Amino acid sequence: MQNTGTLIVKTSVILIFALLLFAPFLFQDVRSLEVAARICIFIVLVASFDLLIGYTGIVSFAHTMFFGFGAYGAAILLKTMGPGWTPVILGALAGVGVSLVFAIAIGLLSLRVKAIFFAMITLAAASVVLVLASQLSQITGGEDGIIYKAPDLFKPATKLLTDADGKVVRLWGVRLNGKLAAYYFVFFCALALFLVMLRFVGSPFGTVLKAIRENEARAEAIGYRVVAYRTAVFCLSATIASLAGTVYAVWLKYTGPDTALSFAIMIDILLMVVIGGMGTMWGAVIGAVLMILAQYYLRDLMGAASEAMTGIPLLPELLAPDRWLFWLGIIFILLVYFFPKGIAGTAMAWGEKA
Amino acid sequence: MPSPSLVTKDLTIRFGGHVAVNNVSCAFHPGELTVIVGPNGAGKTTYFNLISGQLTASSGSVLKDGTDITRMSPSARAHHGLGRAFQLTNLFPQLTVLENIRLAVQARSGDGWRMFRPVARMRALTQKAEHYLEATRLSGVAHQTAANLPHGDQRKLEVALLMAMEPDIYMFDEPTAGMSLDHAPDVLDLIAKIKADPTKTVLLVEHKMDVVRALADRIIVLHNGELLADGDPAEVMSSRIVRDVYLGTATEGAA
Amino acid sequence: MTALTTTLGRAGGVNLLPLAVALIAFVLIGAPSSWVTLTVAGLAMGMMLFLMASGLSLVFGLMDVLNFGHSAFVSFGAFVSASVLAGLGGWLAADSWALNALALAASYLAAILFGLIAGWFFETVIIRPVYRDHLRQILITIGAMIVAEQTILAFWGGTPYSVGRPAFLEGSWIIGDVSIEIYRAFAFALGVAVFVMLYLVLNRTRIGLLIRAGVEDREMVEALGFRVDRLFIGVFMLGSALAALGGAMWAGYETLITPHMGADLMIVVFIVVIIGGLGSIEGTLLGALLVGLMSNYVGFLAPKLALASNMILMVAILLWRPNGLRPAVK
Amino acid sequence: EDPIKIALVHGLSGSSFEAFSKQAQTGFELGIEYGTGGTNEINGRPIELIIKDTQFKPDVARAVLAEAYGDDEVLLAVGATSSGVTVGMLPIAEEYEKILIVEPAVADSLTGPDSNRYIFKTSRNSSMDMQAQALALNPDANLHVATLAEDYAFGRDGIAAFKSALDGSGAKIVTEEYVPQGTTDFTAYAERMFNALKDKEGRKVILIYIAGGGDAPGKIQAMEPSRYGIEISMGGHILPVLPTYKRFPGMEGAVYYYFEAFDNEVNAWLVEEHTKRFDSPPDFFTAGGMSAALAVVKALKEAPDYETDTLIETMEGMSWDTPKGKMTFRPEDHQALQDMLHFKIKVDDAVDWAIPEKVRIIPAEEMNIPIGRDNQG
Amino acid sequence: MSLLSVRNMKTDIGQYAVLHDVSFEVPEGGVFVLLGRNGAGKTTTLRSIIGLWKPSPGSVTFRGEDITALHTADIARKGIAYVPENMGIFGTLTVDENLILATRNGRFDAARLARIHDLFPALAQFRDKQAWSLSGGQKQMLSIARAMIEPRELILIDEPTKGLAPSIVDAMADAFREIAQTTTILLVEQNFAFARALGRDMAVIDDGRVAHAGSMDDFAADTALQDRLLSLSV
Ligand SMILES: Nc1ncnc2c1ncn2[C@@H]1O[C@H](COP(=O)(O)OP(=O)(O)OP(=O)(O)O)[C@@H](O)[C@H]1O
Ligand SMILES: Nc1ncnc2c1ncn2[C@@H]1O[C@H](COP(=O)(O)OP(=O)(O)OP(=O)(O)O)[C@@H](O)[C@H]1O
Ligand SMILES: [Mg+2]
Ligand SMILES: [Mg+2]
Repeated sequence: MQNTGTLIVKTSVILIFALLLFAPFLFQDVRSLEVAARICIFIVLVASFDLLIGYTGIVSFAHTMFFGFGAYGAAILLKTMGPGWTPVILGALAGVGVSLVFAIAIGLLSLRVKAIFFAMITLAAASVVLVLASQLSQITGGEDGIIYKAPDLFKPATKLLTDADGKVVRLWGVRLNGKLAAYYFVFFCALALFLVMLRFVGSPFGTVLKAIRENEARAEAIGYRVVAYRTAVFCLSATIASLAGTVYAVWLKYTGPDTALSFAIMIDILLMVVIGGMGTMWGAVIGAVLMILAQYYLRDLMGAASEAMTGIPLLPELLAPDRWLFWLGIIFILLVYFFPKGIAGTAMAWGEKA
Repeated sequence: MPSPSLVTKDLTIRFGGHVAVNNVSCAFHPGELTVIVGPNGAGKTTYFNLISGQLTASSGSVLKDGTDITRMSPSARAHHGLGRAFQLTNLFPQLTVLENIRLAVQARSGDGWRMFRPVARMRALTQKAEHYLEATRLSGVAHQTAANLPHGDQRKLEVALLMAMEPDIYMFDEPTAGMSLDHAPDVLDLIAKIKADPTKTVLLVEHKMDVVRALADRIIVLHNGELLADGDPAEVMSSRIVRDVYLGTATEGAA
Repeated sequence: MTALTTTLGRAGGVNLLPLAVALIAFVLIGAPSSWVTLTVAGLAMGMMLFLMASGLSLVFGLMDVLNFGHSAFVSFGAFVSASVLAGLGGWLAADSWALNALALAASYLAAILFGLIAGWFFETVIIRPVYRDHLRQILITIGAMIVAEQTILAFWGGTPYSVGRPAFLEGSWIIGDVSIEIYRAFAFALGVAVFVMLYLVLNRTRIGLLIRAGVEDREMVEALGFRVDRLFIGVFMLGSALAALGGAMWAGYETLITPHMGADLMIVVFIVVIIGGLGSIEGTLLGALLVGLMSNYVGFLAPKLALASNMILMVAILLWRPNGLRPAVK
Repeated sequence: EDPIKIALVHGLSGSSFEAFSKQAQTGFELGIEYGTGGTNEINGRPIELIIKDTQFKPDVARAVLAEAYGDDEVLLAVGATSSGVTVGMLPIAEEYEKILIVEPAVADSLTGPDSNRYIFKTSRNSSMDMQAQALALNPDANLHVATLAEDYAFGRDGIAAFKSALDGSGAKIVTEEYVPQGTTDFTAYAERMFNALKDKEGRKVILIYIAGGGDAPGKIQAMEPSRYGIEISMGGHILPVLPTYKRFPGMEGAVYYYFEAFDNEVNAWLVEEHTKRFDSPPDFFTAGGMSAALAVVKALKEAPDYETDTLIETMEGMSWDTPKGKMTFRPEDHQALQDMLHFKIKVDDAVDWAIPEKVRIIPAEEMNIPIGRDNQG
Repeated sequence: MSLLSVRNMKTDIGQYAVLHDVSFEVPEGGVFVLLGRNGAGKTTTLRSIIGLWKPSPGSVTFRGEDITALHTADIARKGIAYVPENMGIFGTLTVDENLILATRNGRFDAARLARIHDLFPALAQFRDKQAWSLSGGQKQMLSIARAMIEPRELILIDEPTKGLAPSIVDAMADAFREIAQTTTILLVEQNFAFARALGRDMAVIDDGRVAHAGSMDDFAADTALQDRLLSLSV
């Protein structure tokens, strides 16, 4: 039953995870590690959003809100209690708790209304939370956000392994220090959460979600309580987003509206899920990787291109690195236009025909 | 006669000023196949909707095996053993035929909330779904997307979904409408088989008189939302009133 | 309960909501002059929102196209008109009332013209492939919004752009302790004019019906002898032109504009359309007036709540009427 | 010789503030040019600027700053544009033990308890803005002020600084209004302030402290506060915004920089060169960028070696010349103390914008800027 | 000269060739019936005539004018009405609004409206009701009424009797007879009894080709032919 397209997609995803696993050793510069960690987090975030939009057909603009709850939960506690594992765990729990309360309230209140109204309600809720975060600056640090220290294990100065002289052991040129530990913390958390979600979508529960997306009334008629399932998946994806937020907060050691709550992140998530392909889980991985690479490297590439083009009229202007968002937007439109199923979806469908 | 499995008491629904189903009281029994006839707009589909829960009654009640289910959601009624196929094809279009049926099977078995077991490993579900595929002669297209099926096969899948729910009460709304002459018998055979089970109650809306004659144990006639006649097929069909409001004259022989 | 509903219905039903809100506010505020100032300002603010929302209401309510790019038309309208005003700075600064008005009219015309052309382009290139597909609409128009915002950034730069305003629209009329901003009165009049025009077009002609029918079953409308493609382009152009006009008007109100002004306004504009109910221009007006009044009253009575007032209003109304106040489509 | 690498880390895309970043970078380049006498070399080593974009995202900013320190091995970095992004960058400097010069982000907190000894700040902070603003009002017992600010840390801190500057002068705050960020309609708040002020005797002022758009001053002015004898006061702004100030002839306030107001050699060069090259006078982020560059140049010229600790030692307490006069890094929290401009708006039809004419320069010593942290301790 | 002639029409839907070679002539006046098994291509033929699919090659000529390349809307404006298989009802519009859209100038001709209300009383009863809430049969009636609300030259009707109660089918046969006196009807039908009662000329489509064309009387008499083409054996 596996066609070539699906095989290619799955192989690439496994390859991506393998690259992420060895990232600290393969790419030994600072930025690469940041990029790799961000990719890990966003894979989880995007996949959990895919549970909503791709599997169940729920359009929510509140996903970053849940991400933010998790991030702020850990951040606030790490700040007030000082570095350690207890605040991380308590923060994760608090984030999940708040997320669940919001998800249930929004879900029960408005999952019955028209899909588009639901989207708007989540948008409004998210924007209120965003402003609240900036107003409650005593707790949240306001616009400026909060900086704090991660558990000691993740300090760059921490030595995981020492040699005879008490110096950090290097493996293939990489120092086995706290930074590395932090990265693997992120990586394995992301991997675990992703695998859990894979499990979800393959389960009977996952098929019910698809049924609801396809034909809500009929799902109800054959005996599924649609509102209950919708609320459940909304809570589930909120929980996972919140956990991703906590992990990101631990990694970044900084949490602020722009890293955890802003609408820009929501748009990033949307772009990623669409570019990768909705309703596939694999697409989330591909989308997150491509988008984040673009965010971090497209600029540089364009700078080079723009320089190479000097002399030719107009082109250098358009290729000016600061206009990279312009090109991203155009690429995005073309993708939605020509590959409505995203990269993974298209590849898999293409394999079906072949 | 066993006690009725389904009873509607003074069942009524109004849409604005229009009364689409008006004080319909009727009891249905296991082992019996009742055909519901009536002119277009008589309220047959609406009556089904009230029983299966797509609409909620303005007044009156629906009882299943003595339990009042009038205010229950469609899903709750499905759990109480009411199953329904639709007049207009109503499937999960982007899922395969097998997945469509498996959804109904797993709704019945109550596995919908299991989140960690891969469906692929739940052999029992798949086997049961395959059983119904065979019963409806859809095995050949098991892995096709429902939307890509020819019209006739879509109608069969509609019936297969109902079968897989294994309800106590089967409701068919014009199951053979738009089905060509080589497909219809498959479906009619299935209905006949269900009818043969003494524990099952069958309700059938149908305009084709040959089908009605072949299957009906009992006919009820709806007109303007009211129950106009109820009884033995031959008797009802020959009554004047039914000829007047429903059959007309010219086409009787030809249909 | 039903008796109450029917009495209310006869008296004007939901149309009375703004009046009811105003009355309650009168009691709470106490100071009549403040109340009048706030009410007039709120109504005018509502009308300005209506101007921007009307285009969205058209394409979203009738054509069922969820255009997040609408905000781009608002921003573009603002920048185009501001540029024209800057270009006609001489006329604007002139001492002649007529020249001032001419400059203003020219700037609005430019915005409208731009809206028409951009709407045509947008419909043919961006929207046409995604009719009836909400999700792709959301996505593709978000993409378009990004591109449009970047284009504005490239053209006009990121610094706030200042907008000229004719002298006769500056200042306020002061009547006793009540102050009525002249610009708002002007916006109010413009809003009323647009409303009347739209109302006539949609209710006195078959256009409204055709659009809704065309959304539902395009082929059938064509089989009845209507060119749906042209109709849709027309509607879209009109919607975009209204957005651009709304943007131009808003630019004059704000006097300093940034490329993301449209995006900043989008949430409240969406709220207006949703409160009003899809597909009815009357509903949009009602929603806009309610939002305008509420934000002024709440801002005065309980500034702490101002932030959430729109949100609370929307949720309350959706709980009461899940389809909005006056939906044309159920 | 090895080049001296300096990273400029600013938001260059993704927000309309990117224009500010560009001003700051232009200013920085001009500063290097001026400071090195056009040679672009210090102690025989060429200066290499590495430009990084934060995209206005703190996480991106942290990554690119880490990259600058870790991979590009810059000596020091300058940035960033918005306070939130800059807060996120502070610990990176500490982690890599390299200097970060904050310019042009303003928040006081950047030199506060969350900051560290690797942070120097050449940009003015909110306290300076607001204290200067208070001083520009010439407060006395006759003065009644209503304040309008946005409801978040920036707004509330600003008003707090303003109030503390009024302390002891006898001036009274009659009401403090806080509006949600992004508010565009100020009628309700204006009514509240009018109601609070109108029956007071003496000088009545509405102080507006809103960084975002919305044009609160213009809208309140349109409601004619003058009928109650109420004046409006606010700080200065960048040139593109100054045209809107034409509606407030005679208004007094304080600002960080205006090109005509500062009379010194550096500023003269800056105005001349900028006008020549860009056909427009320098704006205030340009001046800021230049000040940062001049600080770097002076420190590099004076420091015996370029170890971070040596540099910190050199810079603590260092004074240097900038387009707006002498600045001094306060040793405790590394904030550069600087003069502010008390202006009065003059409208001249020949000039596109309203001119903030100099009333006087408020010397740094006159302001009592709270110390954010103590790097010495 | 015939009113409509279809010549060598070949229509592809996506990559599938549905019609291979369809030619027939519809004379002016009366009912012309197209018969054929499920999936034979009847609906596709009607859609190709009204321009919703574009045949290539092949031509459709209406009153001597080649309309093959015209836009559907322009074809409709030549006086051709279409009653599709799925009824094409605008559910969010009321019954009256559905009808008014089908009029040329946005106003009802009182006499025609009265005739329609006479024929389909349900449409009179539910004038202001949103059409989605009509019963299946009522929708079918509305769809036919839309074709009758204006004078037309030719009405294309796709399986009108599906899902209708026997008595309504009777009434509809009468209505068609009446319409056919002034307007030509091209009727696609599975219900052979109904078709036989109305049709004057007919054609059978099978597998995208015209398998037989001639007069209805001859066809009705030839049971062997019926058996072969329609598998109508009881
Ligand atoms: N949701 C609804 N809102 C308003 N009226 C409705 C609604 N549902 C059905 N009706 C009306 O109720 C009446 C009965 O409709 P119903 O669909 O039950 O008829 P039916 O007997 O199934 O007819 P058919 O044989 O044509 O399918 C019709 O007049 C229809 O217009
Ligand atoms: N949109 C489509 N895509 C692919 N194939 C199609 C499409 N529409 C029709 N077909 C195919 O074209 C063939 C002819 O279809 P058509 O609808 O014309 O048949 P018909 O004679 O009207 O049948 P019926 O009696 O079932 O209405 C069928 O095999 C059908 O599957
Ligand atoms: Mg029915
Ligand atoms: Mg057909």
